[in-house]
Amino acid sequence: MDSQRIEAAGSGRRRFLWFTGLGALGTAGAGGAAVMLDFVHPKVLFEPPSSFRVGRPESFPVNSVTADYARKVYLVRTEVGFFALSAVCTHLGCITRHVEEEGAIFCPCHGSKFAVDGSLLMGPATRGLRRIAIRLEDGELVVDSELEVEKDAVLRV
Amino acid sequence: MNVLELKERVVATPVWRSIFRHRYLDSNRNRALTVFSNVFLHIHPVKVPEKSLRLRHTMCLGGLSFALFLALTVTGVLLMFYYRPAIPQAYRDMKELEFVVTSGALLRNLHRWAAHAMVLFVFLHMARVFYSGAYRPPREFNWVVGVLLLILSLLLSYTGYLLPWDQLAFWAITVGTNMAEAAPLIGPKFKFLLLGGNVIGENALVRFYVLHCVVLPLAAAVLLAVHFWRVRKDGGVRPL
Amino acid sequence: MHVESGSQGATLPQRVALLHRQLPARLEAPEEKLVMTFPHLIVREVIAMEILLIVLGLVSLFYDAPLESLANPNKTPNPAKAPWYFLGLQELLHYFPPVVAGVLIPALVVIALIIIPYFRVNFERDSLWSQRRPARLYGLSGGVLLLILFLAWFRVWAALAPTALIGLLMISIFPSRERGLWGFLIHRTAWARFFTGVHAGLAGLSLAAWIMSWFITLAVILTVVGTLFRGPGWSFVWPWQL
Amino acid sequence: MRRISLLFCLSSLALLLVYAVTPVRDYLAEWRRYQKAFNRFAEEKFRQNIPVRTTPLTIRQVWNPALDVVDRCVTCHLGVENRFLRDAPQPFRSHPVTPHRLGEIGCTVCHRGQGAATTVRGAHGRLKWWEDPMLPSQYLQASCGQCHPGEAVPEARILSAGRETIRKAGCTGCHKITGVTPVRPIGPDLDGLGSKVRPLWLFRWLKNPKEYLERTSMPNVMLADEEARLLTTFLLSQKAPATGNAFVADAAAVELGQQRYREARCISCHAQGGRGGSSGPDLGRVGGKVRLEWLESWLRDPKALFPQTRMPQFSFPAKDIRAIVSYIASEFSDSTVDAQQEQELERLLPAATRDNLAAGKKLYQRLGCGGCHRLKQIEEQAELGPDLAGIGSKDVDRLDFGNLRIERNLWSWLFTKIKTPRVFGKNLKMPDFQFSDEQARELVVALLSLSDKKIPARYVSAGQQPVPLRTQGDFGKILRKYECLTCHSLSGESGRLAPDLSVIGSQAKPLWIAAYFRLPYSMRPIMTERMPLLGMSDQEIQTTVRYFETVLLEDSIAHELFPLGGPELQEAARGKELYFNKYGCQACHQVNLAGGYVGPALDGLGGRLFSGYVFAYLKNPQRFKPAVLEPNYAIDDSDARALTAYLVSLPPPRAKEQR
Repeated sequence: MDSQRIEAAGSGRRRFLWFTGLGALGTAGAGGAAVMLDFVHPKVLFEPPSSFRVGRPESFPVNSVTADYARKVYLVRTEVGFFALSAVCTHLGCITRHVEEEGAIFCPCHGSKFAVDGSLLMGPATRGLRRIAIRLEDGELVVDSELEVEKDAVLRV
Repeated sequence: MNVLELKERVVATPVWRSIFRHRYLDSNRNRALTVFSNVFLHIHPVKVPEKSLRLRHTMCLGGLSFALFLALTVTGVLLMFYYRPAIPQAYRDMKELEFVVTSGALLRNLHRWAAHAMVLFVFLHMARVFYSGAYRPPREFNWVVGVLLLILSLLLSYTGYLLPWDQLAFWAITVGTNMAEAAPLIGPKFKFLLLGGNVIGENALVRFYVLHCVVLPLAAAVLLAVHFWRVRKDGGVRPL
Repeated sequence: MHVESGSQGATLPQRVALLHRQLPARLEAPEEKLVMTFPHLIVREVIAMEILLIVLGLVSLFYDAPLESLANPNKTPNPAKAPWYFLGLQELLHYFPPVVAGVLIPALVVIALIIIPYFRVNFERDSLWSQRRPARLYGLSGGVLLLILFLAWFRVWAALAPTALIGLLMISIFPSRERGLWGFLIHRTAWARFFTGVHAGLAGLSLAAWIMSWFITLAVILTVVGTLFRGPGWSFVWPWQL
Repeated sequence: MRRISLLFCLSSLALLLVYAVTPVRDYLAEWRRYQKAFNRFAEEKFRQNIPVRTTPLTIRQVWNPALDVVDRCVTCHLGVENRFLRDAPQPFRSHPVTPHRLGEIGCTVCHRGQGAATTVRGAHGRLKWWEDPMLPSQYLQASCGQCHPGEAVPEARILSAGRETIRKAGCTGCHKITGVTPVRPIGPDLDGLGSKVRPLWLFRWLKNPKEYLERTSMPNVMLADEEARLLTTFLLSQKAPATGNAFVADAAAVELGQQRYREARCISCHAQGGRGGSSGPDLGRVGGKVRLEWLESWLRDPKALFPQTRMPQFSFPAKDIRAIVSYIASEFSDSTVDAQQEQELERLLPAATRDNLAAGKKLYQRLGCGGCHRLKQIEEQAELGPDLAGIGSKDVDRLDFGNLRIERNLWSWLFTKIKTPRVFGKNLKMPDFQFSDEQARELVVALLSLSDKKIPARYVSAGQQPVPLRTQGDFGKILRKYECLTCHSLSGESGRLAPDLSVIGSQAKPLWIAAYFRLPYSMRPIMTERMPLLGMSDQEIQTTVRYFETVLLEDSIAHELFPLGGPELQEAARGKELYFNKYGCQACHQVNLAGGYVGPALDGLGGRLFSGYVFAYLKNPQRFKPAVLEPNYAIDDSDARALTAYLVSLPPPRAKEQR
C-alpha cells in the first residue's frame, strides 16, 4: 500500500467508522478509568466512632486530668465543670503525654508543651491542643473527637 | 489562533517530539516507525505476510491468551486493593466486593472467568501449535517455553483458587495438595512447604497469595517475554 | 550454513538444504506478499481483544463467580473436587494409586510434551502408513491392544473408550489401497465425498499427531467425566443430577 | 480493509455498551432505591411536623468487632431508632422497644441473616450458600438465650417456658444440655415396682402413659404389644424385699378415712379427676393402679419407698392409715378396667423365665428408661441421646430429613423432631412426649438458643443465680421429712403455693407458729386452702420454731415497734380512723367478719405478727412479697405507725370456725 492509497482509505465512510470506533474505545477507556476511581474509593469505613462514652461525671474527681490514650483524649474536670482535650499534638499528630508532676502535657516527637487547659506553652506547635465537644447523655459523658469547640468551652454538670 | 494551528504548534515542540517520534500514519515510513518505536508494539515485525492475517491461521489463540494475562493482571491488581489474605477476612472481603464495592462483583467475575478462559486458551493454543507443526526446528525451545507457560497458567489459576477462602476453595486445595503429596520422596515435603504447615490455614493462604500475586506472575511475565522474543527471532506464524 | 540451489524445473523451484548436525536449523522463507503490521495486524489484534473482552464482560454480567460458604475444615462437601482442569487427574485417582495418577502420569505428560520437538524430523512428519507398513501395523496394533488390556484391567472405562476409538481409527486407515472399512462407506455415493475427505485427512496424520490426538481426546473426556458426571462419593451421576 | 473498519467500529461500540451496564446497575442498586423512597417518605412526614430526617445516599452500617457484627440492615431499615415511625411501612418501621442499644449490638446477633449484604435476598439470608438465614419471628426469642444463658428471662416468655419444659420433661435424662443441670432421676425408682402396681395398669401405662395421667412427664415410648408385655413382666419381677400381708379394705373405716383425707388436705397436691392441686399425681383412678398393701406402706413412710418424693411424711397413726387406704380403695377405683381384661393380660404375659427377664432388661436398656428411672440392678447409663450443645447453630446439611418434604431449615427440623420424634428414619429411639404445638415451639426456641456463637463475656448476662439452699442439721431433716419446699419457698428455692419462709422469724411470733403447726387453719375468709395437718411431734415443732427465730431473720426490722406493753390507745384510735376512712382497708380485709374477701382477715393480727414487720409491710408490701396484690400507698411513717398500732391491738376472732 502506498501513501496515496492510505490517504484514500482515510476518507469518507471508512474514516467515520474509524473515528466512531476510536471514540467508543476512548469513551470506554475514560469510563473505565472513572469506574476504577470509584472502585478504589471506599464505601464503608471500619473506623472507631468519633463519639464515645467516657463514664459518669461522678467518677472524675474535681481538678483532675484523666488521660485516655487509646481514644486520644484528656478529660479534665475543673471546679467549673468538664472539658475534653484531643491528645493529638497540633504540630504533627503525635500523641502527647500528660505528666502529672509537672502539671503539663508534653509531645514526645518535637518537644511541644501544653498546659492542662490546652493552651500552648512551648513550640514548635503553633497552637494549643484542640478542645473537643463533650455532652451529657443518659447520665454519662459523651465525647465527640471530630467536633472542635471554642477553647474556653466548659460543660457544667 | 485556531485549533489546527495550536495542534501544529504542540506537535512541533521538542517535548512532543521526544515522546512521539513520528507523525501521522500517513506514510509507510511513519507506520513502520509506529511499530518499532513503540515499546508495546515492537514485538511485531514492521511487516507481516498477508497470509498470516487470516484468522484460521492462528485462531488468535496465543494473542488471546496474552490478552487474558493482561486482563487478569489489571483486574487482579484492582482486587488486591480490597483483599486481605487472612482468616476469615479473606472471605469477608469477597462479600464486601459483592455488596459494597462499586463494580467489585464485576471485577471479581471478570478475574475468575478470565482465569478459567486462560487455562483453556493456553491449552488450545498448544494444540493449535502442535497441529500446525509450529514446534518444529528452529522453534523447539519456544515450544518448551510454551509448555512451561501452560504449567504456570495452571499454577496461577490453582493458587488463586484458594484465595476466596470458601468451601469450594478450601476443599479444592485440600484435594489438590494431597494429590501432590503422593509424589515419592519430595511429595510430603513439597506439600509442607507449600502449605507452610500440615493443614490448610492462614500460612497456606499467605503463601498462595504471594505465589499468586507476585512469584508466579513475575515468572510468567519473564517467560512470556522470552516466548515473544523467540517468536520474533525464529520467525512468525508461517508454517514451514 | 545453508545453500540455496537454483531451480531445476522451469516451473517448480526446489531447494536443497545441507545441514550440519551442530548448526541450528533455520530456513529462509520464500518470497511472500507482505503487508504493514500497522494497521493491518494491529487492528485485527485489537478487534480480537475487544471481542474477547465483550464475551468475558457478558459472561461476567450473567454468571457470578462462585462463592460458597466460609471454609469449614470440619465439613467436607460431597463430592470434594479440585479445580476443573485437575479433574481429569482426579478421575484417574479414582482408578490408580496416587503415585501413578497424581505423579507418574502428570510427570510423563509434561515430559512427553517437552520432548515433542526433539523427535527426528522425518520420522514424525511422515504420515503414519507411508513406510514400513507391516512392521508398524503389528507394532501399533500390539501397542494399542496392550494399552486397552491395561486400562480394562484397572476398569478405566472412561479412558478405554477413547483409546479404543483412536486405535481403531488409526488402524482403519492402514489398508488404504483397498480402503477396507472406509472403502465400504465411500461406496455409498451420497457420502462419498465427505468420507474421502475424512480418510484423506486421517491418512495424512503422522504418528506424533495420532498420539497427540489420543492424549487430547483422553484429557477432554476425563475432564468432562470428572467435572460433569461425578457426584457424591465420586459415583457416576448425570450432569443434571449434580 | 473495509470489513475490518466496520468490525472495529462495531466491536468498540459493543465493548462500550457491555461495560456500561455495571455502572448503571450499581447506580440503580436496591438499597439506593430504598433510601430514595425513604427520603420522599421523610419529607412528607416532615411536612406533617413529624421529625424524620432524610438520609444522604450511602451505605450505613453498625460495626462491632467484639460481637463480630457488620450489619448493613440500617441501610434500608432507616427508621429503626426513630420512635415516631412505629406505624411506618417496612422497611422504615421503628424497632419495638428494647432494653438493648441497637447502634451497638446491631441486628444479626438477634435476627441472624447476612449483615454484610446490601440486597434484600442477601441480607435476609435465604440463599443457597448462606447457612444462617433470618429467624422467623416466632423463634426470635432463641436469640435472647445466647446472652442470657441458663436462667429464666422474664422478658422472653417463650424462651423461659421452653427452658422450663426442658427441665421438667426430663430431656436431660438422655441429652446433655448446656445450662440445664441434669435432674436425675426425674421419674420414680422402679425397684419394688412389682409390689406396687397392678399388671394391667402397668401394661396400659407402658403403652400410653398419658391415657392414665394427662399431666405425666413420661413420654410414650411407642412399644408394640409384645414389647410392652415383655417389659411388664420384667418390671413386675422387681419386687420389694418385704412384702406386707395382703391388705383387706375395711368398709367400716371408709368414713374415718375420708375425714382424715380431708384433714390432711390431700387435695392441695393431688387432684381427683382433674380437680385439685397439681404437685402430686391425680388420684382419680389410683385404685386401678396400685396394690393396697403398697399404698399402706407408702402412707406410713413415703421416703422409704422413694427417697426423692416431694410428698411430706404425715405422721398418721396406723389406724388412720388403714382407714385412708380403705377410703381410697372404695372411692378411687378405675372404671376403665375390669377383671376380664386383667385375666386376659395374665394369660398373655410372658413367664418370668430367666430368658424373658434378660430380654426385658435388654429392652429396658435399649429404650433408655434409665434416663429417668433408677433400678438398682442396672448401672446408671450414660446419656443415650446426642449432646445438644451447639444445636442452635447446627449445620442444616448435617440434619437427616429422611424422605420428609419439609422446609430445609433447622427450626422446621427441630419442630418436626419434637412433635414426631421417629419420623426421619428407622431405628430412632426418642420417645413421643406428646407436646402441644405451642410447647414444641417453645422447646425449639430453647434449643435454638444453644448456639455456638461466641459472645464476649461483657455481653453475657450473669443473671441471678439462686444460691443453692443447704439446710443441714435437725431442721434440715424436718424440712425434708415434711417436704416443706414443695409448697413454701426459702431463699428463692422451690414452691410457690405457700408463703415464702426466708424471713419468717422476723414476721411471725414463735408461739403462734407452734400453735399453727398443731392446728392449721385458713387465714382467708372464704378459702379453705391451708397447710395440711402434718402431725409433727412437739420436739420437731420446737426445733423448727427455734430455727425460725434464730436464722430466718431480716435484720433491718425490729420485732416490736412499741416498747413495753403495746401502743397507746390514742395512736390505735388514729389508726382505726386511717384504716376505715383514709385508706379504706376494709375493702379487701375483714375485721370481725366485716369487710372484703380479697386479703386475709386481720382479727388477732397482733397475736400472729410482730408489729415491726406489720409496719415495714405497710411501708412497702412488695418488699417481702413481690407478687402481692396489696397496693403500695406510700404511707408515711406516722400513718404507718398508727395503722400498725390499730392492727396489733385487734382482738382475736370471737368465734373461729374450725374444722
